[in-house]
Amino acid sequence: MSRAEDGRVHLTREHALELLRRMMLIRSFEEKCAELYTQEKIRGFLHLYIGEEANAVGVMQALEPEDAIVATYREHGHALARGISASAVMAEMYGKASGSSRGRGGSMHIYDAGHRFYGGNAIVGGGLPLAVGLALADKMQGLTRVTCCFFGEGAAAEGEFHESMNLAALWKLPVLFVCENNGYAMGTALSRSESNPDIAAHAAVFGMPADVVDGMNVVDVEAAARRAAKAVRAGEGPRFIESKTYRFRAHSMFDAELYRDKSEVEEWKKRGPVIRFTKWLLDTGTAHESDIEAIEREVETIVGDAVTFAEAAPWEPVDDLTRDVMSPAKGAVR
Amino acid sequence: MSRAEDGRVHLTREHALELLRRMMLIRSFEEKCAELYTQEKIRGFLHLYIGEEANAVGVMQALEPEDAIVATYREHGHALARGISASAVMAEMYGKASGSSRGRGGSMHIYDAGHRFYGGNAIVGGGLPLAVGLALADKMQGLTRVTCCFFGEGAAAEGEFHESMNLAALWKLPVLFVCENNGYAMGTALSRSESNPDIAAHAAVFGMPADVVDGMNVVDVEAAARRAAKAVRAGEGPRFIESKTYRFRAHSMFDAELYRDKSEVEEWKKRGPVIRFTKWLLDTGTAHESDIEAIEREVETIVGDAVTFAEAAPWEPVDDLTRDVMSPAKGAVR
Amino acid sequence: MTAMRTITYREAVREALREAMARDERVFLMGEDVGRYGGAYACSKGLIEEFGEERVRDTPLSEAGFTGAGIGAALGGMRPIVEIMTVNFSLLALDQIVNTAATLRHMSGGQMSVPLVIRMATGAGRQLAAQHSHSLECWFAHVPGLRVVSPATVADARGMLWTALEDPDPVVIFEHAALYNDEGEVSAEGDLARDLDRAAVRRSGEDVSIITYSGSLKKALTAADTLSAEGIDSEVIDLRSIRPLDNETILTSVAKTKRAVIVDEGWRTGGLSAEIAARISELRFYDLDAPVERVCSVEVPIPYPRHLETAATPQPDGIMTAVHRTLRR
Amino acid sequence: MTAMRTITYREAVREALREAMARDERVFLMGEDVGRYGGAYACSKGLIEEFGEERVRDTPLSEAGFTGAGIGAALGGMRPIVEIMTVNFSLLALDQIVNTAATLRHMSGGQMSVPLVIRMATGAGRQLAAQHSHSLECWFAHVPGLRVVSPATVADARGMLWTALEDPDPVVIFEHAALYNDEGEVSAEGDLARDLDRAAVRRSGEDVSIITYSGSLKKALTAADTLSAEGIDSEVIDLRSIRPLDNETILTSVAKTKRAVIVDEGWRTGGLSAEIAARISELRFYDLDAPVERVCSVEVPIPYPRHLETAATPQPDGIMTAVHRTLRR
Ligand SMILES: Cc1ncc(C[n+]2csc(CCOP(=O)(O)OP(=O)(O)O)c2C)c(N)n1
Ligand SMILES: Cc1ncc(C[n+]2csc(CCOP(=O)(O)OP(=O)(O)O)c2C)c(N)n1
Ligand SMILES: [Mg+2]
Ligand SMILES: [Mg+2]
Repeated sequence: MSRAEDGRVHLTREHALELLRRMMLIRSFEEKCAELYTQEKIRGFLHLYIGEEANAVGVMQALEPEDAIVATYREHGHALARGISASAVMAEMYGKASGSSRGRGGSMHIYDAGHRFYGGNAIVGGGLPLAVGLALADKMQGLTRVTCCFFGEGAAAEGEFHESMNLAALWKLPVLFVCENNGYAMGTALSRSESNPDIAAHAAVFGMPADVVDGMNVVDVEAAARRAAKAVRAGEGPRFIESKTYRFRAHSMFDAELYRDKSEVEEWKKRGPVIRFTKWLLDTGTAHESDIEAIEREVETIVGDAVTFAEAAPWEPVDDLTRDVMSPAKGAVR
Repeated sequence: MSRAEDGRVHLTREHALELLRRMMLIRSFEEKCAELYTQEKIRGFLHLYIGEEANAVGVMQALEPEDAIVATYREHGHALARGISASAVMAEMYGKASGSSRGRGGSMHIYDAGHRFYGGNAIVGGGLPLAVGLALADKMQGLTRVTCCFFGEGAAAEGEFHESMNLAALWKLPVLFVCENNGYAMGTALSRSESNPDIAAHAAVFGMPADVVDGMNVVDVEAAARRAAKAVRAGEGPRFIESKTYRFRAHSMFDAELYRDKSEVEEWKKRGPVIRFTKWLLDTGTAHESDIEAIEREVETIVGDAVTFAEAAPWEPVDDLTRDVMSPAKGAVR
Repeated sequence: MTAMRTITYREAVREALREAMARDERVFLMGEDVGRYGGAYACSKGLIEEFGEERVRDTPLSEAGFTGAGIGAALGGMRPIVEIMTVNFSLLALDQIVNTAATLRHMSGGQMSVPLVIRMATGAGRQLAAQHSHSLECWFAHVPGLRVVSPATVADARGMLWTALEDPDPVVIFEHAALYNDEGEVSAEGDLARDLDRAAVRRSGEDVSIITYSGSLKKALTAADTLSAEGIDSEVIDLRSIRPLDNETILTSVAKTKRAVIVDEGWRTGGLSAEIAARISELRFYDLDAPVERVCSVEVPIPYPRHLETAATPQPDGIMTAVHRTLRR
Repeated sequence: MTAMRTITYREAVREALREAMARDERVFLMGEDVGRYGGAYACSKGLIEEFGEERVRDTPLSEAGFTGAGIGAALGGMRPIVEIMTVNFSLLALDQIVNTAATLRHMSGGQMSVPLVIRMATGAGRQLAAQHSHSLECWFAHVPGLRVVSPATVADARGMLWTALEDPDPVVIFEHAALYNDEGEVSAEGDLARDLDRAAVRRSGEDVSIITYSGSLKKALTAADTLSAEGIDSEVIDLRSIRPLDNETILTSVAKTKRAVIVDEGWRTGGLSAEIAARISELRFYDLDAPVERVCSVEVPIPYPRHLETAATPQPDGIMTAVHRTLRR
């Protein structure tokens, strides 16, 4: 990743292929997960990000290693886009001790302190106050870092959302809020859960600049994120991006999808972030079929290796069950 | 009270004097309460409404007996304006068995089922979802009733506020929200607690028509409430009124008022709802000094009688302590 | 003789909901995804088609808001059933439940009645990890003004809602998420009222009283079967109601067996098991032949992997060990 | 010999806050009205003038929001002290406390540490009625991942914050609202670290162990004094830490006295008293000469009038009666 400071996208061939590579990695990784779920290798809730890859990938371009990320239970994409290894994430999906959370969390609770990746949160809206606090800590410590918080449009109905908007705006905290508006919260369409479905307006009312972007277009997302992150980094206070996107798969593996038409899904698929960006790359001559194929092979290898790693990884011994409930080093934190 | 249906104020001499009488009753009642507090007849928290009387009195004009009211811990004014007897309220302040809540609640928890007065709520923002539910019940039962919910501007920061706005607007429920914006939540000035201190905007963003009114002017308040209640009653969904007002006294009897200047209080007192309306009545010749004096005597008698009643009222026997925790008539509710 | 039929726990809940709405037009169901989606655990599948979206009311993600709206609607003459997907999410609504629903009758000197039913899923066993697997029934059982029940059987799941809806006070119903697929018998018609307040003796025995509820009942019965092969005769009590607790059934059993093992999926410290153990120890002090045993969840946020989740929660093995301890075997 | 001086519980809390902020610039105080107003119970009066509004941070009325922000700030390297005015309002923040603060370390496989201190007032005695008077310490004591303390004395109020801030895990401090005006001695300088995990024997005795904490300690000591005049020699234990509980001190005492009375302002059913009674009954089964007694709040939302509030909460009389019962007098 290039330094994000100037707030603009430099769409070199190299950068474009990198964007595609990351999206394809997420796609391939998650398709594998779906398969592994039917094989009962992965259990619990599995929420796929398929269709929404442009968001995590685009936004992460605007973030630096020192920035922090807070995500949701639908966070495989964010973890991978952030650069957490596919093997660590896959091992976590298996619940193995080599997983990014030692297997404790599974699909919904991926953490990585090294990447400042603060979850993984299975309480809708629960990550928002956390992001506010991380940003508050940065501000109080005089650190020029951004905290980026992802959440769905469903979360915007929760009280914690509004409280967080207010705190961030009131205290001018360096938070970049990214609402991934995929139109549904489980089976509830946005128009059936918000009297005013314009989510950006619910941030703007707190005096926070709020942008709406096409979340199926990775370059648009990156551009919006760079602009917003630049402002946040400059100390201008929080920024909000509402990204219009869509999930191609069911909410979780338990969802019978009674609430939407297949045709609607098909329509959106035509605008899929991978398919569309690939087409653009080819149409403009930025990339050739062989580039795409090379990336395909590359990500397949990564995903294959991740599965091999996860399969071979050890289980946490049962004796360690109560490990990490409390710190063993009481009184010893830095 | 005249039928409120036409949504306009008819300021006859009779009506004007009635407005003044009600405001003066609240004022006199609460001044007595402050005195009784120093005598330790009233204990716990006592939140006085002095300075804000125009709000309860003005809004209640727009409500019918079948309408419901939800208020806060600063609700003596609402209770009296609703027509609950001063004696029942005073006995409640004493904690006597003849109090409006059998003495169980005290100052913060006045209830009266007969007047559809649903408290009295000492959780800031806690009454808002309740009001939404009362209105939902009316709508589902096809009843043309209004639920009027009072709360302070401090409550607007709570998640429950935003959730309630959304539910009421989404389901087009017959609620009249009245935010009594007195500028402070305990010692916190609005500008220090809301990034956007325009409270009406926080309702309007949900698509709810929101009015701002001079809460020191009882006629303005009545007019706004009549307009809003008419729309609500007509099935147009919820309405919101932000009433700019001021409390002349400390937040509660424990408050040292470190957070505001005496001069600010004095400025507002000049615009006091009683003083100003009285002056207007005299200036326009609508009333004479003798009318005012008659009202003064009248309310003094009511308050005096209330104190006598409360003093004489019995204490709840200790044996009744666990009464009314659960219904004695399990399974027997209508 | 009443004809019997076999249905799942999920179907029992659904039938109970359907019956309640058909019987009383004041009854409606409200919660996240109860309508179009059919319920997070599919309990209300098909009901929106039958009763319409007014009465099978999808809500926004606003646990405090819609639970509070349920309280208000109950005050306003309706009989709402509020569904909270999982007990972990109910933490967002506790203010409304504890500060308002549970206190209103008393604070108002008896004027206000809140005939609200709140249903929620609870418990572990589905590998949903630390934010979806807890058992906080004991918190609700601590609160005066609430009634709390937890059907462990298909028949109780079918019957308890009826009684809950008759109650003029707020009733919280916990449905253990691991039970929804269980099958069991219910009568083909009628006779569905269940006494919410009484525990049920699911197995009579002489040697030890195993006291449990909800998702742990099956485990207790499994343990009892194995123990029986060893010649240990366990009495298994299903509490059904966890507030109030049915002292009489518990104490009568312990007076007979002189030994008690409590099985509770809640964490041990300060859980419901503590209350039951304390009561037995206080009120059967002179009868007990051994200390009351508690088999509870290990004090850890429930972890995701199957083997750790299993190790963290009560299992038949642990129950048997505890029974052996009370019998000094 | 260390010089001693007398201050109030409120002043002790304030001194502890001041010292913490002076010592460590990562420490800050955040909550409703902690700044300009000086704190609902005046604990932070003067601190905003001394440390500025960044570090004595008034928040909007957003319990979930600012508690969650405290968690985030702790993750981000600060040492926040979040004040929630009253335990009843903490219900609005329980999602953040239980689902996030308490689980993060475990869910993240040990990567995340939440060195957050949450202070809140608790308890009855000030006629604040059913939405301001409860004692829900037991709820917090039930949750793995939290540490919970409740200073009953001025010296502990002065010292415990220091230890809490040293802790890498979330610590909840309960301050009983009826204690703020109490006076007590603290050392003039130094020696303030308090072991959060150990109970304190406040009075040694041979005949009965009275186990209590927080606002009930004084009442227990009063009862013990009166009992002593009757020739009954009570040992009074102040738990100080309610999660974890100090089994050793409790059990050692009961092994000696063979009788225990627990005094807990929480409601009886499922309260902290149940856990302590259960532990003693389990672990001192063969030592106990009488059933463990519990003196708790009556199961009613706390009513406003003085006489009913007094009747609803533990009082010395009731403690004495319970002691008499354990001694069969
Ligand atoms: C507080 C809370 N309530 C309910 C749920 C159950 N739930 C999980 S995901 C979800 C939908 C969230 O929708 P949205 O925020 O739009 O995110 P998306 O799943 O579409 O990415 C719901 C209701 C939860 N996890 N947490
Ligand atoms: C949930 C909750 N948090 C905090 C409090 C303490 N408190 C009582 S009144 C109050 C201020 C409320 O201000 P506002 O809503 O503006 O109403 P006002 O008192 O000005 O009428 C606070 C913080 C409370 N009662 N409930
Ligand atoms: Mg969504
Ligand atoms: Mg105010």
